[in-house]
Amino acid sequence: MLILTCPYCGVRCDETELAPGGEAHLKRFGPGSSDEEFEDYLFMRANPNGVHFERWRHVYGCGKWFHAARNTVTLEVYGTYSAQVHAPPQEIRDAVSNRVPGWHWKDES
Amino acid sequence: MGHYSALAIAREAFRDHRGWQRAWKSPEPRRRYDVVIVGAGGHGLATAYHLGKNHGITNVAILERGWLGGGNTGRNTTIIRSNYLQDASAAIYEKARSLYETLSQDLNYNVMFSPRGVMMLAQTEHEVRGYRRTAHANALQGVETEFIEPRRVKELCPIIEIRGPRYPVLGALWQPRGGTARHDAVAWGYARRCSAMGMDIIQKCEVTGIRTSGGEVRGVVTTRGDIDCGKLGIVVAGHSGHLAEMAGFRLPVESVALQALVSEPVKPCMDVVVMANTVHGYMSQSDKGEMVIGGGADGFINYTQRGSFSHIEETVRALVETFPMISRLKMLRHWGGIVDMTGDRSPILSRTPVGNLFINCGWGTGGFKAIPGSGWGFAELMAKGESPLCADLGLNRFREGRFIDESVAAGVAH
Amino acid sequence: MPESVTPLDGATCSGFVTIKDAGLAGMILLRADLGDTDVVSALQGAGFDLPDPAELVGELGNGALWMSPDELMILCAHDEAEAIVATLAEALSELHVLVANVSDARAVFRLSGNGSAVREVLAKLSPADLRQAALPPGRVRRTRLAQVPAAFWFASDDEAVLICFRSVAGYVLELLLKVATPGSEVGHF
Amino acid sequence: MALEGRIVSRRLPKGGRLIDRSRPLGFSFNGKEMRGYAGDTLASALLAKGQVLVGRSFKYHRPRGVVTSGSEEPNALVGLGRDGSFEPNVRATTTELFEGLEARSQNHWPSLEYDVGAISSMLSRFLPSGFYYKTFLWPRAFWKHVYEPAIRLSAGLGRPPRRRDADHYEHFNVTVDVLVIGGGISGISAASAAAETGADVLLVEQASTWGGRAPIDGVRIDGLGAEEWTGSTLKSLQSLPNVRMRTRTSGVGIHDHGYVLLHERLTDHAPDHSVPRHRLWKVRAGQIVAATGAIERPLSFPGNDRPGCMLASAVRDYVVNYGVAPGERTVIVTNNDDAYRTALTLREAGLGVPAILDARQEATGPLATAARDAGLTVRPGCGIVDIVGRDRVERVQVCSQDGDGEVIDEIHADCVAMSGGWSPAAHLWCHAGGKLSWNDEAAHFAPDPARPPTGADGVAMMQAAGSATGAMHAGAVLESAHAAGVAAGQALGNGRGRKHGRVPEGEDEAHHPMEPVWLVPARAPYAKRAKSWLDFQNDVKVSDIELAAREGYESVEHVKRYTTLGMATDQGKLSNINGLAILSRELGVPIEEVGTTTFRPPYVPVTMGAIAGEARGELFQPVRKTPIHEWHDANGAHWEPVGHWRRPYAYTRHGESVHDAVAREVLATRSGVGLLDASTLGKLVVKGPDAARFLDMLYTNMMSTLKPGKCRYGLMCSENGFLIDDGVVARLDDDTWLCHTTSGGADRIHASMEEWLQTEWWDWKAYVANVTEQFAQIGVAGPRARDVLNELGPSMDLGKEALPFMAWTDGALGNIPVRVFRISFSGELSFEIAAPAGQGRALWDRLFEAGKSFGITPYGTEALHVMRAEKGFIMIGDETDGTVIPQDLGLHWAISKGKDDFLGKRAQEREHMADPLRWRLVGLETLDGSVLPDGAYAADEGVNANGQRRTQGRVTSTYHSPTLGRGIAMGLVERGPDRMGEILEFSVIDGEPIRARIVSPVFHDPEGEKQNA
Repeated sequence: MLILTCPYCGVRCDETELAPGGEAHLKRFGPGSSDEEFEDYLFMRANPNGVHFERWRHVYGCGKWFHAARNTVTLEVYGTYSAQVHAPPQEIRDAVSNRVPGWHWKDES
Repeated sequence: MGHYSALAIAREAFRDHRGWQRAWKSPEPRRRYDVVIVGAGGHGLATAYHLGKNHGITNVAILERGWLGGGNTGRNTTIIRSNYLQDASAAIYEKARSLYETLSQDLNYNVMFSPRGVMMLAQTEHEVRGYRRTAHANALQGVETEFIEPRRVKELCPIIEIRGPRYPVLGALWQPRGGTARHDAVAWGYARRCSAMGMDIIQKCEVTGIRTSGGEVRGVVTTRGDIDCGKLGIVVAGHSGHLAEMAGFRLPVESVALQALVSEPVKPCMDVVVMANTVHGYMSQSDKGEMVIGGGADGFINYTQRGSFSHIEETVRALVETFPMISRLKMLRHWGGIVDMTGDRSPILSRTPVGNLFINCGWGTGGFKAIPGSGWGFAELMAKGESPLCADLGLNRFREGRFIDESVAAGVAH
Repeated sequence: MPESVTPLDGATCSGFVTIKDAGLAGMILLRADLGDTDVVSALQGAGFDLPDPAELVGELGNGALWMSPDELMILCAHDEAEAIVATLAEALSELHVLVANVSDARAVFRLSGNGSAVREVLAKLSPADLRQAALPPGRVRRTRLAQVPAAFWFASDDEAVLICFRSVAGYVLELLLKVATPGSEVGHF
Repeated sequence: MALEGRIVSRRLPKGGRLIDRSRPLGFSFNGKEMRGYAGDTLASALLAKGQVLVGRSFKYHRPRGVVTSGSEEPNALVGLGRDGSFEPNVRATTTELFEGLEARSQNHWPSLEYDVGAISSMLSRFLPSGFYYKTFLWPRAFWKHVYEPAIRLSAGLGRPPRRRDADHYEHFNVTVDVLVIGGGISGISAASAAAETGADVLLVEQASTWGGRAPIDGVRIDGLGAEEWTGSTLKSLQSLPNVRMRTRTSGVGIHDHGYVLLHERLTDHAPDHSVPRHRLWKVRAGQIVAATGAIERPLSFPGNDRPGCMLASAVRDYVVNYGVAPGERTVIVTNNDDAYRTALTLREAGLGVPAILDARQEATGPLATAARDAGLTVRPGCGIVDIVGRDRVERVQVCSQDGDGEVIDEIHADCVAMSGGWSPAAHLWCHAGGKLSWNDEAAHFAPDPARPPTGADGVAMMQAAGSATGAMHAGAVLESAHAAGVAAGQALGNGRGRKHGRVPEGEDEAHHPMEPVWLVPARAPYAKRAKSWLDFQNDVKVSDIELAAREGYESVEHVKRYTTLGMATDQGKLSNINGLAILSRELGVPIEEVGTTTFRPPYVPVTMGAIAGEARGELFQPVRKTPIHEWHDANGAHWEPVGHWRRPYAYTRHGESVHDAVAREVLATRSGVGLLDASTLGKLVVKGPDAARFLDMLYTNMMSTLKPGKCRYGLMCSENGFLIDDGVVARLDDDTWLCHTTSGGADRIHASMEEWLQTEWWDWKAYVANVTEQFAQIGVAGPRARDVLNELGPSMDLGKEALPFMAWTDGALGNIPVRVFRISFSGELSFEIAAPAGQGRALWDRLFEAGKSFGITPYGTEALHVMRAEKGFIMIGDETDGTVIPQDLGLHWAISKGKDDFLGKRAQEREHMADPLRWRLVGLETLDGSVLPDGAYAADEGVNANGQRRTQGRVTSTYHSPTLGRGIAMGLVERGPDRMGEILEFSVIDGEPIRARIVSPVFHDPEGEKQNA
């Protein structure tokens, strides 16, 4: 039973106050995209044993979507942050790196 | 391998059961096999069994990271049914169900298939229409089901509260030849036969890499050394994405926790399997007397084999309402498994972008019931390159928009 | 014009706390950029202060409730709501905002009795942290009450105000009554 | 000893720290009236009456007696109470006695003493573990009809309850800093230490009393007796504002992120249906301290399952706590010093201890010395090779431990107190991922502090304290408990740098090291190993584990599942370690490599009712009611659940069938005027400079071109292309739209709008408000609809010109402020009127009143559906099922060609979506006028590769049309619209196929003259 802190209202939410929303930072592909791009966008999902960036909605609260960096094996939560970003902000990346040596965001090499 | 029978037991009884042989051998891996299957769960073992039995391929290794049958095969609620709506699903589940009927004899291992009947309650008008539709579809698919009236529901399962109050039972989709089986025995029975056919079941052997060249699979890297193979089948449920990544392709799969629970055992009071999808829960009684209960899956990725208690609560709440007598029974144990959910919640039995590498995954919440059919079809696919049972279950369907959506008829598919 | 009725229709009942229909309450939903000073001054012009996140200024009938980073609930008298909506809409007409009278969309309860007893009743239904320090008077918690969304705050040490949607007013009333059964006091808070 | 009837009383003349001899209580066992005392458990009261035989085992139906004094009891399970209060499988050892308690023993027929099922015990050599996998294979049908029913009947334990539960339950959510589970001296000490750091502390104890084992074991703390110390420490804890304490509350499950379930039993000790029976606590703890103690292990010797064989600690408990002597003459058999305490206790109570059989070659610790000093016979290097006696211990056969079981002595005894050492109760530690490590010296698995369960922050969320860590001496126990309490408080940032109180000093006797003896005697032959029980309830013996290992079931999970070891109701609390040890021996690998099976919640079984909590009956799920609900209820509504809403399906008049009511409502509406409560329709306001652009993305058609004052029917697809919702959109002003959704769709569509705005187009200026519940909405439909409205709102111009079809206007009807939409789902002249919910009922009443002279008829959802089907309007959920795209439904006209993008557009371009062979919407008309069955399929020629009959279409909606007096249907048919006039055969289960012609789906008023009137 997870606890995630809503970055908007600061409430430490019980899992039952939240709705999960799958992988974060997906890029939408619409008309004009290739079949492969569209398939990727709609169906292919990161499914890691480890650090995962995902979407949650504070549905029984302020109603806002937010992002969480969470470990799918230990369930450790590295941080929650705004949903209005295309990639995890630096402080979240740092928080993950601090706890998971060697980890880096997929766009960084 | 000795033959199992009442006579054999009697014989052994008089020599202190010293004569029983190992059910399966525990060999060291060889350098090369014609076929390597990753995952010694029900689906992997059944695949190997049918490779041998149907296609004469016995130079096979089945690699298992932990202990055989230790994943979802040994963690599910053992329901067997084939009353699916879509043709592709009905075909493979009905194949499986029919194979279950003779599996004990085929394997010479009693898997205790109990065709006690499965009913799916209709508790809204919408469900009534959905299940009537399924019954029509099933009739044309050769799956024996019928839509039954509330009175019949009560006769078949007297402990159901059919009058509601909240969701009166309006009828049910009844599959008289559905039922349950002993889940561990399915894995053990297959393992024993595979071993007897000369296949190597290698436990505590984790695959850490997949070797390819020229777009074709060459072998696997394992914690017990490199193993070459002609063909590779990945049958690892929740860990499929991880293995696919090793081979360089992605899957439309997310791994989530699905939970189940049992009550303390009581004397027989329920002779059928009941699924109540409007309220999200299902229940049957095991031969030991435990009420075996399952419900919904978590909505987030989770590899802990523990789920959120809120799902247990939701399920128990639904079943206390449906079967008021269980209120004073006690939950003995609850547990979770990691299930692999695809984009359309139907399985993938498919070739992959890598030559001679095949994947069988995405069974989600419904894998146990499919084991023999899945093994049959996947073995055929691996042996021949195609199989009617798998034809519509390929990976390409997501790109083409050719989904197999079973949520059409029921809120949850189990 | 016929009288407006509340979904609870004036109900009052008692367990180990008293559960009362709080009566007609004016509620105005305002969606806007709450950091915009023009929004704040328009609000002040209409007689309302901006609450801090997850807080309430004023009270039922005259106040403002923080709902989310871009949403407030203005609390006023039921029969003044339309006028205030018009005032606000006028004052904010140049800005991107949404103002709507939602005075009939919800049910409002007052739970009173011993303060810790009120907290207990809520704790039987909501996963929120109900410790005094986590939810002092003036702090608002939007949360889950059994199976429906709700919001509540303590108006004083011994009284909480609880809001839920209109359609589930009867469900919430029955729930509250059930968990306030005399003899089921927990004695925790 | 006094005689009571024929039963010898085992109640000692004095003693019993928990019982109140001044308060006798009557109870019954198997119908026999008995008496005990307040403070007794059912087990102690039964033992006091000499009731040694209390049940039968699961597999062999062997006689079973009380083994333990706690929740780990595998044998003494009874059926308690009757009717709505009956509960099976209740542990007698934790059941507090109350006046009138009724208990019955289980799993026997015809009686506890004479059980037919016990024949399986005689056949046990034919029934080794896993025997059922190897037989019952032929004939095939016999499994279902003969073997399985027989097995099921002999299995199971208690009877299932028959009646609805007479009690109710509740939940309680709390957040605490530190939760301490276990109210023995460790828990109390840990709670004190944590409280001193300033943390909020909740301390819970499963029993009704505090102090745990220490008062029984003669522990002294800070110079006081354990009982005295407990009393005074509790008193000071009670005075602290940051400490809360609760008895009869078990910690049952540790879940991720500090979520802990506690099971509190409020009335089990004093039944009272007026208050909740149990309370399930859902605790969010910053830190958890597991002060859960340790569990004694039985010793595996032949005959150890005989009633009268008990854990040594339990024997001591019954004497000290309840003043009950489990036996007159008790033989002690042990591999450690602790059991000597039992010998001394028995001796002190004046009971016989003919021998202490110590498997160790040496027994020279202080306790052994004390026993010898007390004149007791200690026999080192000895064990038991058999128990003589049928339903209870009569004689004990002694052997040498290192031998093969030769009988060297026989002792008359009626009780055996056995101890195989202690295992920390580490279950809770493991629930959320904590790991154990093997301690060779103490021969047990204990929580590994280096691998604790971790919380949301990734660091330890749990501390083990006291004997739960493996500490077995009072000094070490208290030290670890104090440290755990401090650590828990400090982990939360409390009391750092503060000086912490003194560690209480505990004293008890030093122990001579225990010896890991797993089998008595060491070289027991097969026949003896086949009589040495590991799991008393499931009848798993040493020989069964050996057989499993030999057959290749080597993993500990395989062994468990093959033999059922540890799968009984005690979940292996007694049998687990002993079984692992046997397996380790058989496989020749160290026990730590064998590992343990996974400990799963709950620690003790939890009542299902408690898990369901308050959500039963009317509170099972929320019922959503419209403002007009009560009127419907009072006027014959036959309800239909739609999501959580209740909507009238039809209003039946007396004597009228639902079907007839629907027909009446349809005809009345078509010929006069009908009234519909449409309040459940979703109503979403979308406003802002980018609202138009946003709605153009959401709907397949163009909403930006809609004129203020007008309405347009719109379709919404998922990004995957499938039709998910439909409804009428009204443009309120330049930058504001009101979107209607389906009844079930409001929350879903609202959420979806917010999702797109917040997570994809967050720079778009559009706000959404869900105003569904603000408004009641009432449909007035039929040729006389305008007349009814004119009665109420003479000031409103609702004429055809002023308010044409698909327009809306504001005004007042009957003095109620309303918004009137001219939209129609019935195909009739129709108005939908929205009013503030608080006046919704008043509006309904006024419309009904005004319509009386026009014969106004309220109609329900079914009449609505019939009428829309007559018009060929699709219904989300009927014509759609998540696999249907708008193109399938001939809704091309509602899909904008001019837009670059909308949700679902790209998906609809995929190969399969553009397939000309897709099934498409048509009307279906049976040749004989009958009604097609719901969901019927039109078969096609031949079968597919899997032998399934090919199909070419299916029925999506089918009704008897009262308007046309015949069956009408809609369906999806392969190339349907190109096949007008063709006849299809729809197959019918167990009947002749029905023939139907493909026709236009619009059966009624195809020109739309009525709705445009």
